[in-house]
Amino acid sequence: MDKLINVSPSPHVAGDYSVKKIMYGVVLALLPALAASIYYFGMGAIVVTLVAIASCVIFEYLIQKFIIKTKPTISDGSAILTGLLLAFNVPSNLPIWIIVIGALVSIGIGKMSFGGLGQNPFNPALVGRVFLLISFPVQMTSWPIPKGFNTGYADAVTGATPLALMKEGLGNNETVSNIMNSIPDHMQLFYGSMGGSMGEVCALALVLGFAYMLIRKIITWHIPVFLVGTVFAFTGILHLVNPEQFADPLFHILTGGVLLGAVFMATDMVTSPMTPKGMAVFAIGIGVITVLIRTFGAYPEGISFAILIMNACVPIINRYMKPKRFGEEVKNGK
Amino acid sequence: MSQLKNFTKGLLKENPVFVLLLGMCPTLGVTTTAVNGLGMGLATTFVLVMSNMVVSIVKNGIPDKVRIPAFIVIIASFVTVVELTMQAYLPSLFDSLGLFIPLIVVNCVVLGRAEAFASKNKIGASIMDGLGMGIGFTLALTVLGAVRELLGAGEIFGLSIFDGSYGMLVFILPPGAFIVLGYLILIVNRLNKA
Amino acid sequence: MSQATISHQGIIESVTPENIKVRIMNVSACAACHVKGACSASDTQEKIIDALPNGNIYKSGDLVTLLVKESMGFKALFLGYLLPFLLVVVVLIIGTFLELRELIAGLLSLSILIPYYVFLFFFKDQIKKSFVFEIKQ
Amino acid sequence: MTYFIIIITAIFVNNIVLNQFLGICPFLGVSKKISTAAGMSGAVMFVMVIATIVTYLIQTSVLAKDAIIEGVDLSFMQTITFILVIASLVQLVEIILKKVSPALYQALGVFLPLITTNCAILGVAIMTIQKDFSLMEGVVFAIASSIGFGLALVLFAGLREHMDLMHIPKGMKGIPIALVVAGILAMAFMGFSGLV
Amino acid sequence: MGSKKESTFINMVIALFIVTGIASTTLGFVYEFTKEPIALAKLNKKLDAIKAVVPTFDNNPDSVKFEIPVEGGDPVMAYPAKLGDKLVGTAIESYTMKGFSGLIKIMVGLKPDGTINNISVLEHKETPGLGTHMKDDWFSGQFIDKNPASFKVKVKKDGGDVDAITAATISSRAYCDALTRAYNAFMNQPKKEEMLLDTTPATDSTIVASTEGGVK
Amino acid sequence: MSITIIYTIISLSALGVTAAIILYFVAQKFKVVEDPRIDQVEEMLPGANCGGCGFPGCRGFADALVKADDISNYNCPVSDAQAMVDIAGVLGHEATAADPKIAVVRCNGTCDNRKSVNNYDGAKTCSIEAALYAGDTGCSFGCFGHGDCVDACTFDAMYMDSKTGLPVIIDDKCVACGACVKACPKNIIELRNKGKKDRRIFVSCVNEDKGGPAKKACSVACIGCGKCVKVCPFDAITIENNLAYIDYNKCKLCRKCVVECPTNAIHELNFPPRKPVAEKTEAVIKENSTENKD
Amino acid sequence: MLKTFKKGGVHPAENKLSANAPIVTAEIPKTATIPLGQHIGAPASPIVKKGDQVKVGQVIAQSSGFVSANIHSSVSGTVAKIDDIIDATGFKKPCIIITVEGDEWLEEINRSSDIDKNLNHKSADIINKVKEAGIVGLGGATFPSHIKLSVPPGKTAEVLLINGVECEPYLTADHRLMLEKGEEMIIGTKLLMIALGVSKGAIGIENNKPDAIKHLQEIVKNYEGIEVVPLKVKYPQGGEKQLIKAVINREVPSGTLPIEVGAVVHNVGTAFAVYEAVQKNKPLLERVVTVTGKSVSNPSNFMVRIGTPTTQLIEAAGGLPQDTGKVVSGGPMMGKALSNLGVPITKGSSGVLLFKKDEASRRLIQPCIRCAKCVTVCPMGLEPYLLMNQTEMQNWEEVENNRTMDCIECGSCMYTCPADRPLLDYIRLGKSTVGNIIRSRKQ
Ligand SMILES: Cc1cc2nc3c(=O)[nH]c(=O)nc-3n(C[C@H](O)[C@H](O)[C@H](O)COP(=O)(O)O)c2cc1C
Ligand SMILES: Cc1cc2nc3c(=O)[nH]c(=O)nc-3n(C[C@H](O)[C@H](O)[C@H](O)COP(=O)(O)O)c2cc1C
Ligand SMILES: Cc1cc2nc3c(=O)[nH]c(=O)nc-3n(C[C@H](O)[C@H](O)[C@H](O)COP(=O)(O)O)c2cc1C
Ligand SMILES: Cc1cc2nc3c(=O)[nH]c(=O)nc-3n(C[C@H](O)[C@H](O)[C@H](O)CO)c2cc1C
Ligand code: SF4
Ligand code: SF4
Ligand code: SF4
Ligand code: SF4
Ligand code: FES
Repeated sequence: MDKLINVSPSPHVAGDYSVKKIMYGVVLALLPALAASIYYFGMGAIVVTLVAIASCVIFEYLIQKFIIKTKPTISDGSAILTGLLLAFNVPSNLPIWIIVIGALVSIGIGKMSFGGLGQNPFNPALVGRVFLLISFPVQMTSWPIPKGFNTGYADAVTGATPLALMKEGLGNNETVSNIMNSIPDHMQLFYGSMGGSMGEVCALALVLGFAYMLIRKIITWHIPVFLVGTVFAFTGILHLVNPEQFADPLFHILTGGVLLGAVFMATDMVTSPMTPKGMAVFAIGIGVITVLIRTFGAYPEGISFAILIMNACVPIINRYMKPKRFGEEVKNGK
Repeated sequence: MSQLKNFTKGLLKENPVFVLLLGMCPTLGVTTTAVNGLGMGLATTFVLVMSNMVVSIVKNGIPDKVRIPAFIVIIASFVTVVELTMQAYLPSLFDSLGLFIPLIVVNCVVLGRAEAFASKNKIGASIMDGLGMGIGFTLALTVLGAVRELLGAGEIFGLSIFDGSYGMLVFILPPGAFIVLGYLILIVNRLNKA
Repeated sequence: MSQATISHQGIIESVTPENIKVRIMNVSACAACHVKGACSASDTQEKIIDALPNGNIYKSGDLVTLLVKESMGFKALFLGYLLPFLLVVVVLIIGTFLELRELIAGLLSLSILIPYYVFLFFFKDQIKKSFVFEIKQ
Repeated sequence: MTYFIIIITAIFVNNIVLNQFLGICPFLGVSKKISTAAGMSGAVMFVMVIATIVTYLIQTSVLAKDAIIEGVDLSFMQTITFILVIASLVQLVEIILKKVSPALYQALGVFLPLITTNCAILGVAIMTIQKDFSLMEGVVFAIASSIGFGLALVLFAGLREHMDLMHIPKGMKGIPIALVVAGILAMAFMGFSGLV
Repeated sequence: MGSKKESTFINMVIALFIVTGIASTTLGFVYEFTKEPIALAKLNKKLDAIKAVVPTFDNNPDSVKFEIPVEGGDPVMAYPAKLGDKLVGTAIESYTMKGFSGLIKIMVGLKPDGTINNISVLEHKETPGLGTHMKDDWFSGQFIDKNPASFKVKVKKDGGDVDAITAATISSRAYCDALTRAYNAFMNQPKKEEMLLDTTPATDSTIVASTEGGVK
Repeated sequence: MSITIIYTIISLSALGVTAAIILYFVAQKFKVVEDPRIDQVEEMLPGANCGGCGFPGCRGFADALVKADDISNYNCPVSDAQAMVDIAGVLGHEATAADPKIAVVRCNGTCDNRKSVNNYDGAKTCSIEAALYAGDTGCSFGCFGHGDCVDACTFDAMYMDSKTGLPVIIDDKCVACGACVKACPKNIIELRNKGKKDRRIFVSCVNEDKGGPAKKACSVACIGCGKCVKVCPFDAITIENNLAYIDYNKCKLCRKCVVECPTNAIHELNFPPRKPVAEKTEAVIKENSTENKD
Repeated sequence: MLKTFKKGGVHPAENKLSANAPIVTAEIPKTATIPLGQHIGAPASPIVKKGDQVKVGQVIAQSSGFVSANIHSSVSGTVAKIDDIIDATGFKKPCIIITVEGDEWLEEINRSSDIDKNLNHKSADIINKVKEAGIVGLGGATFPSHIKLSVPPGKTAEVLLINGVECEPYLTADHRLMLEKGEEMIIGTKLLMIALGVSKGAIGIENNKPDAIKHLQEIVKNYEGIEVVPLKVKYPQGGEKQLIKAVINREVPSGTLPIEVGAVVHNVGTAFAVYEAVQKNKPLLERVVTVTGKSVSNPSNFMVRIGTPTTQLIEAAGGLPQDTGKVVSGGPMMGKALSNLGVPITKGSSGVLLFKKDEASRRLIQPCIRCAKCVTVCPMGLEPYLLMNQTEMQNWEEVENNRTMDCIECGSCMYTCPADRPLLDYIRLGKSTVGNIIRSRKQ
């Protein structure tokens, strides 16, 4: 033997999960939605996506290299994912400089300030998104109207999202059924033919991504199912109480970011609870806050805020929702 | 400690906001613009200097047990003086500082200096200390206000630096206060170490 | 199994066969502050805590850690602050319902604290029994 | 319904810590344990309510214009009076507690940091007057504010506990990261705006 | 350090008594001293707002202000402005709760026939960069010299004549709401006729110091 | 005087008196007999509020010191020993001027001196390796080189020398808090007298194996030969478990043992270079300089 | 549905390369190095001196405490020396070194291979025999078996579980033993049942050994009260608490022993050793050891005398491959890596596992991404990521409150972690520190 043998404590074998595989798995799961948004928003979608990913990766590299002086780890794919999800959360005609600011906030404030991958309590992409939403409300709320194979970028025709139409209409004391007339029908919503953030429009693509991640065991079903279920139940109840004041539950699920949030953002493992019980609490919390903001608050959409708020609750949830210990509760059939 | 040192230590090394982390509420609350920060800082400086001065004059006449309430009375009086004066002569600044003027009373910079320094030192030193701390506080608030104003609206002291539509509103809103202060403290810590 | 506990540092003041008196420094919420020295001293109080003697290994002047069960802390909180708080609010609500003048209703609600504290006073031995402090080195 | 609006506003929309910037010192300084933070909020609730009632009564029956004598307006003495009253009140509660139940007093001493007069308590008392609340509204406002305070404190204590196990970059440790977290939290809470 | 006073009961009472005594005396005097400037400042603020929206006048509108009840809401305050004994305009302090963040208060200057002279925003909590544009000249300018009788005070989206602020339709709408409230109040005011006929000579324009702020 | 002023004075004075009365009772009940010496002692402490002493802040520590009967167990890591002596003086305790101490690393098993025999691949901390394995060299006593001690030092007074794989103490920064001593699972670091002019002599080895295996594992191990014991004129050296130990209280820094040691296991620090006697000595001096560069 | 434990578990690649290799008796070594501490508890104290002649089966070191076991010579020859020898972990431990001369056995040992089915023994006699024979648990823990057989007062044993799970990848020692010495093993089980005074016995076997299950099911037809229970293939099915949960659906409360729920668990090897001790008077001096690895040319199962150097076994299995990067004593999940290959086989060695260079290194540690996979797979319901973090921060109180002491060190968490965090390394550190704290508190 020429080289020395290794010694290490057990175990001596490792499974084949790796951070990289998980991250790129999610990227893969996001591809259908990316395809859909390129279909609907054309050039804009491509530009926004590329800028967001590139700036996230570059900022991560620069910060790690020059500011906190650790070994850059951009190859683990999490910065790419953050960039991609940030892009998915903004309109496809957002000026490039705003996207770059968003990426800087996501990575610089949302992630690297806490020490990088795995240390951040808040979802970085959403930190960036909410930051932009609050800072540049005009640009962040003018949505290009989707049309198949769009090629324009900055000059896209803008319109409102179904949720904004709903909010505004209700604000004007119109009835839901009235407003619904000016909104695409549910099937169109399912395919994604509506105004909105780049990645959130096509429900079909998001569901495909969800299925893929489930099969690859990247995520568990708890958060998406509980979240969507809560939104459905809550809006359903409101709808039953007064169908002219509150839109139907399916409308709420298919529009806005509920699906994107439920499948890809609330499930970010770094910022979500560790046990199924905790995940349920977390997801229900998000659902409730989302509906509250949508139906009673000033913003037409609330899922980003809701996820961030529940992110803040995760440590507490983790603390009080422990897994069931072996031998904890002994009801042995003696 | 020399007089000068009493004065300068408050500026950076013992900056009440960035280093000692005192008086955070007004720091965060009023610094939407550099002018507000400056105004609040000066108001606080006035109270700080005056109360330091008075405290160091009367310190021997006051029994230990009632030291704190007596100091509070002294400080609160000066705060009220500031409050009334500002209301009379700078009404618009008074409006934008709002609640935080009366809250100077509980600002631990003030009570802290009275208690920790003025009650043990001579008048001259106490005034210098108060002035140093006050100016340090003012400096911090002004810087914070300026940064927020610049990032949020593209202005400093109301002078336009770049087109306001490029400003990031969040920095004028509450979240921006926390975030900017966080990073400013980081930077000052690094400077102080270097 | 061990339960969540709260620990607090203290110094042994005196040791008698029945109990150990531990002196703790109760600092204010700003305790984490860098320069609490620069803040006034009025908000640091010394409190003498009676702890259970377990063994004779302690002598006065030792630095020890006081342990309190978390649940006990919350119980104390309830008796010390929350219950009187509730009483005050309830009386105030009743007063408002009876359409008393604000001044009367307000004074009434504050004065409920007097019987409450009298009540506490009469039960102080009972309460004492349910608060046990342990110490460890 | 106004009570409802006061409550929602004070807890979520204009959270006393995250939006009004009151009580930042205990927010940043209070212990890293969730339980202590929760306990602290309970205690603050009591003090805040009592302080609000007392200062309200003093304001309306002594300081307000024409309260004691026609034509005399002592409201400029608000600041000085309130701070003195609140400071004494906090002390008074302590003495009474010590007198009537030493054990309780001791347990609280181990469990909680001291409660001091801080911006939050004085601020709420002053705001109650400024907003022209009735006594009942003021009390509801004080309760809601202290719940908002507690909410921020507990969330924050949780995040602190969490971050204590993380490898925060050297310079960011402690206050800077706490402020950044508070900022993000404040950003998230902005989602509640208009929620009334 | 010199010798401190002992903390005896008497000493403490005396010390605090003296401290508070001196403090209160000082305060009392400062208060007396600043009382008038404060009142003046408050008044000026109001007068400035009034001045900004009505044509030149020489009376003290604050001393002749009156409330106009509004259906289903708090009354609005009207400040008649006169030049000589002629009513040149009325400043109406109006409000709306429909802003993006609730309350918006504006001062509307109406000429005696109801034409809008000018508008200024007194108080609001709208989002900076969005709703705040309602203070911009281009926005308020579009109302000047319009008479709501013919100019539909509604945003174009709702079928009116008003250009809304980009991405702040809500604020624009609220603005119109407050304006409409002022106009309606003015037109329906019980004292309207009387006011137009009022010929009592205006008090000279020196400001009466004892005037309290009046409107909250 | 206007009526407002009169009422101002009346009400505020009333308030002041009430506050005084309340406070009087508070004072009665709490009886915080603030020993004036607390202030004095606090003044003498550095005010870093680092908690290194185990008390909440310097004032807490000052308080504890004042109340303690015997302060010899209390130590402020930040201030120098003289401060503690001064404090003892203020408090009327015996002023035992403890000699200033400093940490020393008693292992010289550099990569060259001590060859690896296997390759440790577990978590890179000394305490974990210590719990499982003897280490990746033949010496089961020596330093693992993962730097637990460096992590424990809150004064930035240590760093890992990447060439030797051993921790190095920066003399100027070390305050002898002992954190590193506690952190090292191998008990390699010792707090020793700082010595006159910072000069120190110590056995830089903790290997308790017999001479043969020890020497085989590490070329600079103490082999327990006893030559130093014989040569020491002050009886400062003892051998236990095949390992020499120099009592720093007895050692007079004569440097005789340093030359005598056949394996160069005895280190001298901060001495002026010797007149060149033998090449071996040179090696020692070279080591000194590496040891000292900070 | 196959029986299994419910919570957690992983399924590493099985790699049972030597499953079809019959047990071969290994050569007797030239010198045998017999450590004095081969079991949990106090090392035995030697009763021979340098130069003494010893025979196979002779006691050479005596149990030195309550938790301790006798040690017998596994060879005949002269005691060369009693010295400290570097053990698997690099520390020096006392050993008796015997230079082998011939193969001379003590007379009272019955070396015939006839199966002795006599079950006419008293409980106390069996326990005594087990104690005399120095039998320790051969499942890995090497806990002296006679202690496990003496049910503490106040407790009653209801069922004996025989652990034939062999859930560790690669290892096949128990598997082969069940196939080749099935009947003896069952008789050993019966003897253990008598010793414990229980009427029920169950043998748990993972479903990946269908031949062994079938074989034993045939045999137990003749033995009343013993059942063979096939179990789902899931690591760590063989963990004591998991086995009990799987077979009789009882959870051993935290911090207690299996007897709390009326169960006693022994390994199949132990049962076989008991058979030999009671029926044949043969103390524990040899055991089955699997030598395997992907690069090993002949993965084999050997019957090995205790004290045989590991190198000798590796030679017998085809020699040490060039690219060996790591040698593990035991299985890949729980085994100990050897720091030198000269160490002897002891009572606890169940296998020698050779890893190639490319399998031997751990991957780069990455930050925890809080994926909760470790939480999901932990069979004890712990939160490994948290235990690691808190251990790292030396927050011992929390480490204890989060029940670090419950960890069975199965390694599932670390196996599954996508960030390759050294979870178990830290948890072990936490366990030992907290263990010390708890002990010092009790005093
Ligand atoms: C109104 C008020 C506000 C205070 N705010 C702070 C504060 O923000 N930070 C702080 O450290 N101390 C503050 N203090 C002082 C503390 O309550 C307390 O006196 C101090 O922390 C004790 O420090 P010590 O350890 O030097 O005795 C404040 C005191 C008062 C009366
Ligand atoms: C951060 C933020 C702040 C906003 N502030 C205001 C505001 O102050 N006034 C307003 O009318 N709309 C505001 N909005 C926009 C409304 O929610 C809504 O999108 C808008 O009124 C749509 O109207 P439009 O037809 O003018 O685009 C804000 C939106 C965001 C995201
Ligand atoms: C994670 C884990 C896995 C285990 N796997 C096995 C196994 O596969 N086979 C086995 O016999 N013992 C296994 N054991 C050991 C058993 O828990 C138990 O100690 C043994 O079966 C008791 O029998 P013994 O005393 O005869 O060795 C395992 C232990 C642990 C902690
Ligand atoms: C299922 C899944 C969802 C993720 N969602 C997000 C996300 O919403 N936003 C984000 O910035 N990163 C996301 N990431 C990437 C990564 O976890 C994130 O960058 C970390 O929070 C950085 O520490 C996700 C990763 C996974 C595996
Ligand atoms: S940890 Fe060691 S090196 Fe650092 S200061 Fe303390 S004694 Fe010196
Ligand atoms: S001296 Fe001790 S703690 Fe430091 S690196 Fe060496 S073994 Fe580790
Ligand atoms: S499996 Fe690894 S990455 Fe996932 S939570 Fe556990 S320690 Fe963290
Ligand atoms: S924590 Fe312990 S019991 Fe749980 S999976 Fe990890 S090693 Fe196994
Ligand atoms: S004894 Fe080691 S060198 Fe002298």
